[in-house]
Amino acid sequence: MASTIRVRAVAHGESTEVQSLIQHPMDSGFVKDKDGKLIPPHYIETVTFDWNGKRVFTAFWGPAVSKDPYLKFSFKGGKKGDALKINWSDNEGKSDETTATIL
Amino acid sequence: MSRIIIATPARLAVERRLVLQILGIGSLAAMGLAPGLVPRAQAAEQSLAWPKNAFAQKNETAALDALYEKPIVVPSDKVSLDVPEIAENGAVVPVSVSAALPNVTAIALLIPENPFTLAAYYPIPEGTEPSVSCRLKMAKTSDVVAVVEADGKHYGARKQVKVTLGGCGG
Amino acid sequence: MKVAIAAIGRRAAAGGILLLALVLPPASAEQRIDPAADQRAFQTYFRQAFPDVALDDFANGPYAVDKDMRKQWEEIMQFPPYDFALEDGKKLFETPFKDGKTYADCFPQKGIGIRQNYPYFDRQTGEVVTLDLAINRCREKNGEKPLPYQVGDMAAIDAYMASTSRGKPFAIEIPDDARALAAYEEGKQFFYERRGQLNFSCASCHVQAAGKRLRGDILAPALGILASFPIYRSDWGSMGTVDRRFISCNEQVRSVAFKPEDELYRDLEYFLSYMSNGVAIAGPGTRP
Amino acid sequence: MKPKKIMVRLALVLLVGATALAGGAPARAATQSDFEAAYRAAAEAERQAGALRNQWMPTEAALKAAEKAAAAKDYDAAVALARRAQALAEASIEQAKAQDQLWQNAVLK
Repeated sequence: MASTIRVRAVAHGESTEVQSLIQHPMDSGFVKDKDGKLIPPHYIETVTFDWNGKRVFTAFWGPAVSKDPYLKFSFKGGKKGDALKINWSDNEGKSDETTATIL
Repeated sequence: MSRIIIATPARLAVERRLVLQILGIGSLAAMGLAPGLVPRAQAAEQSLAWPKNAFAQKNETAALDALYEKPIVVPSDKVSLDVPEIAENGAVVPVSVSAALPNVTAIALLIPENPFTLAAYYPIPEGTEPSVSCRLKMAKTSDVVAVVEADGKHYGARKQVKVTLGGCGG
Repeated sequence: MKVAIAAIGRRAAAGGILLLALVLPPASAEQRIDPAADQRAFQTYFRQAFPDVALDDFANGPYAVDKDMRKQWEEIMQFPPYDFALEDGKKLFETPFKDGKTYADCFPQKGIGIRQNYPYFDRQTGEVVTLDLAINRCREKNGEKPLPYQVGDMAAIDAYMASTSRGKPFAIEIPDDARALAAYEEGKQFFYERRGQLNFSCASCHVQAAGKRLRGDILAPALGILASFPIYRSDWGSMGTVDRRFISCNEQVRSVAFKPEDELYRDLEYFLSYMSNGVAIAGPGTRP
Repeated sequence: MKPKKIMVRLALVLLVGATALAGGAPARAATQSDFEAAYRAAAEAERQAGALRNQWMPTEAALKAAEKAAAAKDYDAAVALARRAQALAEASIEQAKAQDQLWQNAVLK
């Protein structure tokens, strides 16, 4: 299957604006399924962004972050063509990683 | 009930003293996460752990205490919190925070009326703008609280978001 | 007149017991079916009700008529949640069937930039064909199983095809064919007649109450309402097609919904899309 | 207004049903054949509503609940639910017939 991570990283002068969307249910643990059974919590805990071996962003999330979570931030540095590595891991130990190119 | 209080000059003085004391040991409490003593630079760069204890708290004070080691949060217009007045859907509430403050080390987002108060916690490494946007779930009408840590102090902003019953989807 | 009877005849055939009541059709049923005049009246109504909304903006439903909603939408559109479906849809659309053919072989212009022409009236079979129906017929023609309607792969392919048609105004044609006019009239009746235990029509919400709140939701004006389909609805947490929306609307008024692509739903889509001629395709879209 | 009339009629039918249940409670408990008769009538009305393409969800729910009560041999409840289903189905038929003409009044002109 395709990556669960979509990234749009654009260099503007001295800084790079990063937007990402991750495909993940982010089940809160408070929602019931069709049969009335609680869907167990299943959510991303940590997302990291690395540029040039430097950690430029970390997100720590709980179950209150929306399904298919979105994130936007900016960091100083980064230029067109640079690689940006993104990794997420969830409370069930699943994870995914991708490397995007800064536009 | 809220920890975001209007700080009196006396309180600020106390806080300043506390901060000065803490600075000596590298404001490790800044992160307030990992049980061990982690040098700040390293904490911000690589090896932060998911703040399990803070995410388990069910009220604002407890969550902030777990996150920042009993901070005194001062309301500040330097923290701008952008949220809708009425959520189009409680499942997807766009939230943006930015801080016009130097040396920001972390941004926390809390929703006091949710089952678990802490929604998201963003340590801000050096060189990263003190600004973040994300989308949060809200169980019902609640304040959204942003607490920014800068130079070891804590600045807050809060705004109410109304969550009404939808269900027809327009 | 002849056409009017044809339209009523269909309903009566479905419900035999109506026959008696229809021996003397009401005077209004004798009115000529004039889709062009209906369309003028329909569009004039909404343009006057929402003088500040540009024609194409009607595709954006509640976001066209409420500032706070629009701001949230614009934030969500910075990275729209339908992006995953759109990407899947493109891949599915381009993947050949077992016989080597692709969707492109079934459609005019290889399926690119044609969403605005659907649904259309097929003179050969005498029925309304929606894009989703055409997608499944294409599959069956090439020996593939039809896709379930409403969600998943169907919504993804639909989303991709809509995306290639963005900016192209709805251009639905109603040929001068009694059967086409009857289908149109059937769709029009479905739109305006009250149903379900709550006694609502489509028009109750999307004409009379358009732009107003129903609980927490702002009701979309009927003009252009289908131009941004398929949609990612936060409430669903997933994509849905026109069928999914019709079915959920019906159930919300406590009416037993019909099967996807039921003739009535296709006729309704035909009517609604024709009413929106001139509004540019904006799909896929997002909704609360 | 026709829709109002439908509502009034629905309310009346329900009231009659309720009275039959409570005030004019039958001397004996309902039997399986009472249920079957009541259910047949309800199912027939719902079939007619289906032919008019205007069934209501609560009718279906009442029919299912009636079947369930009958399966549990609670025929009093089963009969009451079947009658409720019949009343709802009749109201939906009434609605379909009335709307077959009334819809024209709502058309934008």
